[in-house]
Amino acid sequence: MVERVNLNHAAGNPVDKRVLKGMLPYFQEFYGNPSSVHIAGRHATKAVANARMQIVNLVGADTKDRIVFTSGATEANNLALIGFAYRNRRKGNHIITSEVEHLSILNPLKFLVKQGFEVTQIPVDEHGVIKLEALKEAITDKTVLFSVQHANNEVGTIHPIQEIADIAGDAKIPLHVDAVASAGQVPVDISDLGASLMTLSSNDLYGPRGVGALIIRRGTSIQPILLGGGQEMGLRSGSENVSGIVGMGIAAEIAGKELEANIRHLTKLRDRLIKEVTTKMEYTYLNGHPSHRLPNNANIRFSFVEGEAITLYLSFEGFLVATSSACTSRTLEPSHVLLSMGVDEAEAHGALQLTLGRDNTETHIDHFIKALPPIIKRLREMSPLYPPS
Amino acid sequence: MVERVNLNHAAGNPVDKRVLKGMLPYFQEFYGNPSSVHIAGRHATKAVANARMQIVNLVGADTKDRIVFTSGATEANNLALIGFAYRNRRKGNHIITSEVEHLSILNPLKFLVKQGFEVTQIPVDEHGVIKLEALKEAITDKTVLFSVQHANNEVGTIHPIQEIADIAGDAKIPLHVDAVASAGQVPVDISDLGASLMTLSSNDLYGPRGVGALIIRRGTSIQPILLGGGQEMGLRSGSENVSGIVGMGIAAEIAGKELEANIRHLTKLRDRLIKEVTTKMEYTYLNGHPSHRLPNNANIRFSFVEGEAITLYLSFEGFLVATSSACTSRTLEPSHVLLSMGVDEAEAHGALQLTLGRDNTETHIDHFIKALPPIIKRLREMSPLYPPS
Amino acid sequence: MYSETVKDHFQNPRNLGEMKDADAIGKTGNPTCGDLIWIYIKVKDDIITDISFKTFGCAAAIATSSMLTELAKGKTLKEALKITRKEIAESLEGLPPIKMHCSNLAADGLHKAIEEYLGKTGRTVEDL
Amino acid sequence: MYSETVKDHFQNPRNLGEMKDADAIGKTGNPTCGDLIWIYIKVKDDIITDISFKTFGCAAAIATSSMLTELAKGKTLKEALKITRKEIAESLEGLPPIKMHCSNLAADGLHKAIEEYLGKTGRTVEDL
Ligand SMILES: Cc1ncc(COP(=O)(O)O)c(C=O)c1O
Ligand SMILES: Cc1ncc(COP(=O)(O)O)c(C=O)c1O
Repeated sequence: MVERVNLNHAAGNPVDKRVLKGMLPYFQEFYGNPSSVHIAGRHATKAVANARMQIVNLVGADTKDRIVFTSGATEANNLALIGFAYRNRRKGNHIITSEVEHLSILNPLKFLVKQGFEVTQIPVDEHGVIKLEALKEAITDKTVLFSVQHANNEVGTIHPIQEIADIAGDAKIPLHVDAVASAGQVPVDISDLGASLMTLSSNDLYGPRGVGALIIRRGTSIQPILLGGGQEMGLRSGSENVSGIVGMGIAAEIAGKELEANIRHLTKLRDRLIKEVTTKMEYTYLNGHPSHRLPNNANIRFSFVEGEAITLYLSFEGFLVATSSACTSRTLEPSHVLLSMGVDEAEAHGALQLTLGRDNTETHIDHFIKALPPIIKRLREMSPLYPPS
Repeated sequence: MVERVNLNHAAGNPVDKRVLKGMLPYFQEFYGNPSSVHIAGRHATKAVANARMQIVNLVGADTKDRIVFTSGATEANNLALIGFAYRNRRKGNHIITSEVEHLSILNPLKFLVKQGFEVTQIPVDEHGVIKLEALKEAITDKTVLFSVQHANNEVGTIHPIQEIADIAGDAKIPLHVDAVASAGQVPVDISDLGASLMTLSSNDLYGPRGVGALIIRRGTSIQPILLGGGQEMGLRSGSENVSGIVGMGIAAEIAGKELEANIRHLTKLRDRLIKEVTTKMEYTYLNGHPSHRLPNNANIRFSFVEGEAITLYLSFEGFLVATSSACTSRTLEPSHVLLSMGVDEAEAHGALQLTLGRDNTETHIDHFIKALPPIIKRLREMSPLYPPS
Repeated sequence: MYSETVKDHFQNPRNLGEMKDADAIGKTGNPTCGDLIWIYIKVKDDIITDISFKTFGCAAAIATSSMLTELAKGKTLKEALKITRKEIAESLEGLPPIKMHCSNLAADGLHKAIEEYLGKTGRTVEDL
Repeated sequence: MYSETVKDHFQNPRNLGEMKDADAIGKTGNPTCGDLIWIYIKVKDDIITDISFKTFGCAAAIATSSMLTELAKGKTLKEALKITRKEIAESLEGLPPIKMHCSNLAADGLHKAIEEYLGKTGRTVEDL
């Protein structure tokens, strides 16, 4: 088989070997339950408390903030939105978000609309940046929450989150930040932002799947959505996934420590990738912001061809990539993010989302930029849209 | 340090070494996401599909039933109750359950009561068995769901689940079975029962924490409670915890294969444990059903002493056990299960929940039945309630 | 997800490309939806003597186009009209359910090409 | 969860057991709640010359009882009345927050014992 080159880290990261090593004892040796009073339980309690501190340190939280471990970012986003909205309903029923949020934001908000909430979705500019003026204008006296991503997972655009936080702060509206795509990629500091809630995902930090966290700052009240034994300070019931939590903690610590080195490494690969691909082929464009973008993300569209077909041809040659094409989505609809940025629907089908990881090398980029042009050329030759008339 | 003897498997099982071995490749080598179209994604999709089959086989489900992987039994119970109730609201608003369910059943039901549902909790007899007559009488024309545990995790009583299922079946009311405590301990067959929904927990099968499953039989509709990318057939969003799901699958397969052997092994240990402890000390009684009980469970109460104190003294000698005493619960309330069975409150504080596991041996029992009496004697000597007047 | 036959037709499409001297072209699909198929035919004595395609779309769209051309070549127009989406999918050893409709437009393209051809000679499908 | 001092007093309780010739017994708590503490005292010249306890309850209840008896022994009744729950908890190097109240009843037991003793001699705490 051909060597496999992963340029699809947004779909999943391998667990860092140091993380896995740290997790392993918690499967068989230290399998205590934090709810137990005996020694095995206390050991588990300490391990979870330690992981909380590692999360606190990664994002500049305070030891008095509550770090609620969840089963992932989707649950953390659901908890942030539904838990906050239900708990603070008497204060107002209006929530502001953007058009380019992840579905784990947009779908809970749709649910809340059915429960009588009102949601305003702020549009983005052609680079995918949330429009600050529209954000300001959307505020009403019923607005109880902003929920905004720090960076967009699909096109890589980093939003001006401090300005957004300042708008929220001036209006005294709590801010929830979905930091899944940005944490571990760029500096994130919840205290500087003054955000009230923040979502993190373990696997995006090279920790295990099935773990995430919602950071709830002092003074912010939410109600739980998973009810039961009252674990996680009553905010998230269910026996704690101790090995997973330990893994997320270690992953957060490593992500913090190696942030600068990773930014340097990835930015270099990404810039070369974008430059070579967009300049060597015609009708080929970068999606997302040219400079305010995640170090690991290159989202590129190829006119006249469809993304699933590119993805498959690439996969025959060992390259794992993703596409924003409707053909690979469950709903068969093209990416709401690209459409919101004003990308033409036909063009949206031809977008490749290339997400780099710590394991990628210059050689991977070399191979990729060699393999891609013939595939695009071949598909264009098949396409009735090409050459454009 | 003293050798540690775990008699508290209800709090957590070590992950079976065969399970861990099967999981390991999914952390670093096969870390694909089932949503991806490329080869790594297809590999992950297959692994998850295989795990579904292993679950299907354990509980006699049908390949056409939906197996929804969740983050654990708590989430599966929340999904079963809230997801079913919301989706079937127009059919009626009355749900029947028992007084001895796990909090991950009782607390979602309390939430539903706030949303306008009505809940009837069926009492149990002195052995903790759900009263069938009361169950029949509770049915109204608004009843849309029964939610009943197969066995009680705390006192070990196995309910007459076939009779309960027949009552549900005769009244054409869908049945949800919380089989967390029974699956892998005794035979469970969802087809024989004709249940519509069933909750399973991975760790109770010696799989990893942070995974569970809700089985949804054909013809049963629920709506999701975690909303987002539409994973798990749209019923549970969030990137799949592939390694965890693989682990739960293997655990289910092993649990099925070794069921008879485990029943023999555990029943022998349990019977000896119960006999020696309850006959060698006075004022010492078995809680739960004397014969219809889980092979791994011995719940024993000691009058005049408090359970946390017993637990700690035992832990100094290396024995890990749990107590139903209020002093170890988050709410400082004594076990709702024991109270429902009519156990006096003061007596409820002196109950030890002993749960055996595959790793326990005759030697463990030897040591335990030697270590326990002096501790009980000592605590009784401290107690103003002893000797009884 | 895709059968080996689909992969083969996707990687080695048969009868691919524009046909300069086509008697008719059937265009179906819509680039907005992500699939656009053009079927070119050459007809003699109401028999499809040559056929080719150009397709913008996913692997399923390309493979179904390719398979259709193989199935249709040499058939009479009347026989060719009987080729269904289902037959194409079966010849490909199945398609993922989600791809059965949106990406399986090739048969429609052929219908349109035949209609166009008949139209040029003043006929309709009923006249076959 | 528990400090080393708590563990020590739990494992080696000081002044444990019934006192047959006690001058007074203070009973506090409630077995329904899981904690019941009896404090026995012997008093001479308003000084606690001997003290012991029996406790039904968790480790915190036993350790606080034990610590109370150490703190109270040899004190005048007036001084002994000043022993607070907080002082006991601090002498034990802290208690888990959840245990601060329900299982820290020993000081109340001592109060009751002193009141009973005073009552027997026709006095109240105000007379000290
Ligand atoms: C920005 C963002 N938020 C939330 C999520 C949801 O994460 P998960 O699927 O791990 O629950 C994702 C997943 O890709 C994401 O990119
Ligand atoms: C019968 C029963 N149901 C549900 C649960 C909840 O399981 P988890 O805490 O793993 O989510 C438990 C946990 O002990 C249980 O015993």
